[in-house]
Amino acid sequence: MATTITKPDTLVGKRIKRKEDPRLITGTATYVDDIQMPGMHHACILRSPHAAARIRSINTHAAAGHPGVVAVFTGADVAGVGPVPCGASLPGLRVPHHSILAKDRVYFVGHPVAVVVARDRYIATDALDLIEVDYDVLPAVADPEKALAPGAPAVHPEWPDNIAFTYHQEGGEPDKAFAEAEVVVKQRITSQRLIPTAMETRGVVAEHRAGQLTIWSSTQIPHLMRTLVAMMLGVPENLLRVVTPEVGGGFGSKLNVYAEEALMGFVAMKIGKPVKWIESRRENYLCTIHGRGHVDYYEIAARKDGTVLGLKLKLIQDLGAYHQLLTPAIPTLSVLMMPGLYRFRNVSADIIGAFTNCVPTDAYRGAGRPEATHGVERMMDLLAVELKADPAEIRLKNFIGADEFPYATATGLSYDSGDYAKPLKKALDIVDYHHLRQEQARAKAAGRLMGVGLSTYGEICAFGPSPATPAGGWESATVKVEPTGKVTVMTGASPHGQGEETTFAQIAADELGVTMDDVTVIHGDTAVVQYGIGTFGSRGTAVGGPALYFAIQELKKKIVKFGAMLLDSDDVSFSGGLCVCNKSGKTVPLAAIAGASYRAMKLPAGEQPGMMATYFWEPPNFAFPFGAHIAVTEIDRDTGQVAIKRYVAVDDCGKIINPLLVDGQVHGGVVQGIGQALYEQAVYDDNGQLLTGELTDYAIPKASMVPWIESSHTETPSPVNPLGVKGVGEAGTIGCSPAVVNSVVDALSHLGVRHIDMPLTPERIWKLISAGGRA
Amino acid sequence: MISQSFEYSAPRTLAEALALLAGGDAKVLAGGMSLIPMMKLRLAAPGRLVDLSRVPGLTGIREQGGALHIGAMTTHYEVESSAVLRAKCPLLAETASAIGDVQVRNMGTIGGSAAHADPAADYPAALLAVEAKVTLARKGGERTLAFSDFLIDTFTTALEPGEILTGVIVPVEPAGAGVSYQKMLQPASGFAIVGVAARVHNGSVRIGVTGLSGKAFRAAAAEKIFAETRDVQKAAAAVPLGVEANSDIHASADYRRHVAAVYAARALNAALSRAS
Amino acid sequence: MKQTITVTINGKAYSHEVEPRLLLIHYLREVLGLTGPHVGCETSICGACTVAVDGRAVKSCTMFAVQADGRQVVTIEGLAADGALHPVQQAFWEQHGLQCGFCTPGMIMTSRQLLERNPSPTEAEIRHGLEGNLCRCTGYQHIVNAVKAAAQAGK
Amino acid sequence: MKIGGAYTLAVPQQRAYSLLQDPDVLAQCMPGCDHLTRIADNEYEMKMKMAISAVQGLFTGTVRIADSHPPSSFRLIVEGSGKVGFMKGDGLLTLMPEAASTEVRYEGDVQVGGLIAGVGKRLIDVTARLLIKRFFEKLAEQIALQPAP
Repeated sequence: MATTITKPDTLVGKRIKRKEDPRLITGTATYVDDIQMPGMHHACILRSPHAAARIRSINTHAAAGHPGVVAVFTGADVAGVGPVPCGASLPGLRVPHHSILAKDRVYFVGHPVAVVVARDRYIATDALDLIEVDYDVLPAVADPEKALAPGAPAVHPEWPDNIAFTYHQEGGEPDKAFAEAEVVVKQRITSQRLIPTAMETRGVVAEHRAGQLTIWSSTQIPHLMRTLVAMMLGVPENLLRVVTPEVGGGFGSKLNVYAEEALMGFVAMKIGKPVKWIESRRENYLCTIHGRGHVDYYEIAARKDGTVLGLKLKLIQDLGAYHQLLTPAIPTLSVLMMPGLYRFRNVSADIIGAFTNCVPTDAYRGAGRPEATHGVERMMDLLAVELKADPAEIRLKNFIGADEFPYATATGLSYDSGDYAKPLKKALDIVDYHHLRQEQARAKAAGRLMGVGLSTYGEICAFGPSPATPAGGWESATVKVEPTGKVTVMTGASPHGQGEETTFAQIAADELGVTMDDVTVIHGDTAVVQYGIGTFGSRGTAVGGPALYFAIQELKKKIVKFGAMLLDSDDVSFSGGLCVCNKSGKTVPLAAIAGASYRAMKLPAGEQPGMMATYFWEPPNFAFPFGAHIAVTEIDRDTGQVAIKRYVAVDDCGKIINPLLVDGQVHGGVVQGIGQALYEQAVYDDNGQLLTGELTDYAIPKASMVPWIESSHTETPSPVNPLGVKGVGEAGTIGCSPAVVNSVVDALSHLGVRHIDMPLTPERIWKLISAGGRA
Repeated sequence: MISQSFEYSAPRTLAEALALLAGGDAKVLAGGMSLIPMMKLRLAAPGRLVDLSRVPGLTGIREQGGALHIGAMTTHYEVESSAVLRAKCPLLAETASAIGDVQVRNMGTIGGSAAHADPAADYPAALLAVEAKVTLARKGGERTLAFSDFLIDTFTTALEPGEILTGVIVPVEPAGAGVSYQKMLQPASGFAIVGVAARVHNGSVRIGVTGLSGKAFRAAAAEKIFAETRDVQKAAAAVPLGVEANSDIHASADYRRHVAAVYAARALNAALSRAS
Repeated sequence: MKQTITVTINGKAYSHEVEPRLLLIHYLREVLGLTGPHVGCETSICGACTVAVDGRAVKSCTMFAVQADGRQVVTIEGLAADGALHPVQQAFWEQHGLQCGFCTPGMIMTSRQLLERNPSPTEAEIRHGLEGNLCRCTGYQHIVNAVKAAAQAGK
Repeated sequence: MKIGGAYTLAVPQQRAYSLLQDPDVLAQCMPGCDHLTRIADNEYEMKMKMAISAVQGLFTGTVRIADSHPPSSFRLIVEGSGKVGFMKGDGLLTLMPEAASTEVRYEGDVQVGGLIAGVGKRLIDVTARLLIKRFFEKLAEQIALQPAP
């Protein structure tokens, strides 16, 4: 008899609405500031108004005596607490001691100086005003290039050159390539300091009860935080619990351990009551890490036919005054990815990490890769202009071929898989590139300024093999089938808006033959979830997903053994939520198998009771998503304002688990890229005062400031993991800014404009138009 | 971000409000869209807030003697959506719709904005262009002042201590008048980098400018040039002449001057296209 | 000096003694435990704290609780009070109009007002209407879709 | 932030010069300033209550006169700090005789820090100009009131 086997309809690959959302859309979710406890106190932090100063004295007497205040602590009180940790290591790295409250000196505006603990936040705020600090103000430096100039004020007196580290990497024979080049193009390109601006600011609640310290923190890395804060406070790690409630966005800014987590732990232990600290937006801008902060000097070597030969980079990284968790490592990611999607066989890069009297920079969405992509994509356009070549053609000519994977780059990486021409050609088709160029010519003839900008990007994500990361690059998952057949997944990745409660449920439901509703995904509590690394660097699905997959495969072995026992067969298989005896056709459902495993009346030989498996998955390599973005812009000749007329994003993030969520990630990423390209910039004045200190001066995009994004995909599975996924959290941001800038430069190129640094403010562009107009 | 302690009163009559205001360190709360953020940042710390939202007679729009009387506590949204204003003083309605965002327009009031005299606020440009008047009440009396006389300088008005701005009076636009408010906004705050309100009738034009300098002003020279030449470009180019322009991280003085001329031309052209 | 206020919130009357400086957002969140509205800034820009006061969407971080005396307040918690999601909530869910969810309660409250005033908004009108609400996750596109879908559902 | 401008005072150069260095006159003309207390030669302690719109701030600091070249120029250095932040203004005042009056040109730099720098950026420039304007207006009033010596 012929049997037709219909492949069960999978949930993976479907646009499925999120499991997370019911609590979020009804206002019943719990973020850190929503936590209330009996006897809870509130802490407010006094911060330095100066970028550099010695502290002569601090008088906390009046504040301590203010009604409702229970304690005031200064640097002297927390001398026993370890420094804020830097997890990155580089040869010769200078690491300043980063105490959780300033001792005798402050290094940036916002540097924490004292903490007031009071009955409520109103009283704590009042008491802050009563603390008197006598500062001896010192000269400051806020610009990395100025910091490196002779005679600049020393951020840390022990290192008068303000150099935290230098780093050199090269591959191939860059000098030879440049000597042999027919064309060399040079450009200074900056990636300005940005403020991540998660809509929820940071916050910490700490409680010390019966010898157990619990810290609730809005973080991307609960387990790493537990380890590091335990070390800072000197408490046993198994008596510290870190809980991550709902997290209102992170974008890298919560991939960190800050002074406040340890400080609140310290306060909770001192006062014996729970304590809450919620960062104000102003504090968030002054004290939570910033991103980017590059001054890059690029050189590209090529033949006249457009073949690229070599790339050189001198990278000056604005580090700020301290190293936060990964600060010095971020620019090294730029160097790794500087060749982009192209066959650059000869590269050379030098990084200088410069201390400045500013808040530290660290990982912000893309972390090093947007800077690299911006650099190489601007350089490819500059080369195209130099050679009077089409920017699409020059890219297609130099792409690594689809048949060349895995591809060993000159920077030591092995690109996993790719077909780089595919998304570019698709994007060109979507915009109808040929006609668009004709339209542009007509616009130009009519005196209008229209531009078409391409960007093709590759990114390194799914961090990552452990030897390449500071704290382990694996991820963990536990999957349990409860006695009633319901499935619980615990992931060590700690998502914060990405939607893994949904995508992981899709994976688990498919693999175990249950419904989405049967699966619950738990994360973000070190007392419940096995040790994990966290969500950052587009690794949630790309590393956490395979960990889950492998945990399920382990569990399936057990399911089959119990199934075989229950079916009394030695030939069973498991699919669609049933164990089937391949001889008799008899079946037993998962719930019955699970029930039997816990009831344990009888066990398969050598098996333990229960139905649970845990897997720690170590990825063999990074994954390398890629894509092509095209921005069509029109510039208001009179004012310099840029309007994005069309934005096309074709991304390849490998296998797509949930297209709805992938589109959401791309849209959000692109809009953060548009923010960098057009609007955002953290502005410090020469004295280290942050002038964009509030949302009234730092312009993150509003709904009316961004275009409709035409999002599309190609799907090139990654061979690195069994799901074929690559990661998509940062792709939009990485691909976006060069597309917009290339488009605007394209619109102005006939006026002699070669390059514009971000953000492309109307005034900056108007000045270029005015200069060109006169010429 | 918590403001310092203060006393709060919500008087039910104007007389009561005036009496409360007379006592020392009091400040009128007329929507609070500028005042409350300043208080939360502790840049402002009045000893008492006198909330005018419950004083009868301070809201609403009524037509009387060829003029429209707008109560000081009328919100930007009420101005923006008022059928009477849209028909009879469209410049004010259009300008109101450009202020801040919907939540701000729901709470912010025309009187609060006028009395605050923020150099980048939208309303003043329109109030100058329509030759608005303001009514100011004090204990035992009331006076009416042209808005152009009321507005003295950056955050400085002719309001005497103890006085309350109770209303704004704008003339009913004659048939055939054309108006437009054109604004380049600062993307973060929504305030005007430069805003230009133009009103054309029978070949004569009035131009109110905000954001460009320390206070909003009538571009008299430009109005004159237009009256003489009917040349939009020439008139617009005169708007920033001789003005000490503001400069900040969002726009330099030079750029503001340039944008003022561009937006003046746009406002003039739009107003002309609507005029008959 | 503390003052007694009586406010109807999500249909239920509450009376409390409050300091005049107590912000409405803190009254809702800390006195009443309605933690749906959030605080995202202190300068009245982000809109995460948006609630309806007498039917008007307002930023509850820029209003003192005493100003709400005698008024009707609706928070996100009041939208699905009878158990069924409000059409705007449903649309945000269907259209993936949220990621981290922090801005969402405010975004939904403003969208609700937008549709009350303009039942068939264009894309540009939706984007303009949401200028008082910042979202850092979604890039707004799915929010625009959600408002369109809610408008459609309301027909 | 750079500032600069010019005002004309209706007194001869020498008289203008001595008025501008007179601590009592400075105190009367500096907005919100009660008095200046001498702490050294050409250096005074200052208390200033600023009130612009609803913004209020109490500043304490010093006023210093340096590089005096009577009757044509000197530097005026004003430093103050308070809860809302701190400021430092350093300006060169040049006095140009013009018949019976004097044109006072000023050119300098204003630094602002702390809260007002971070949140009041868009208003610092206009406020600085407003304060300078008020200073010279007040000075002109003083001149009008005082009989020539």
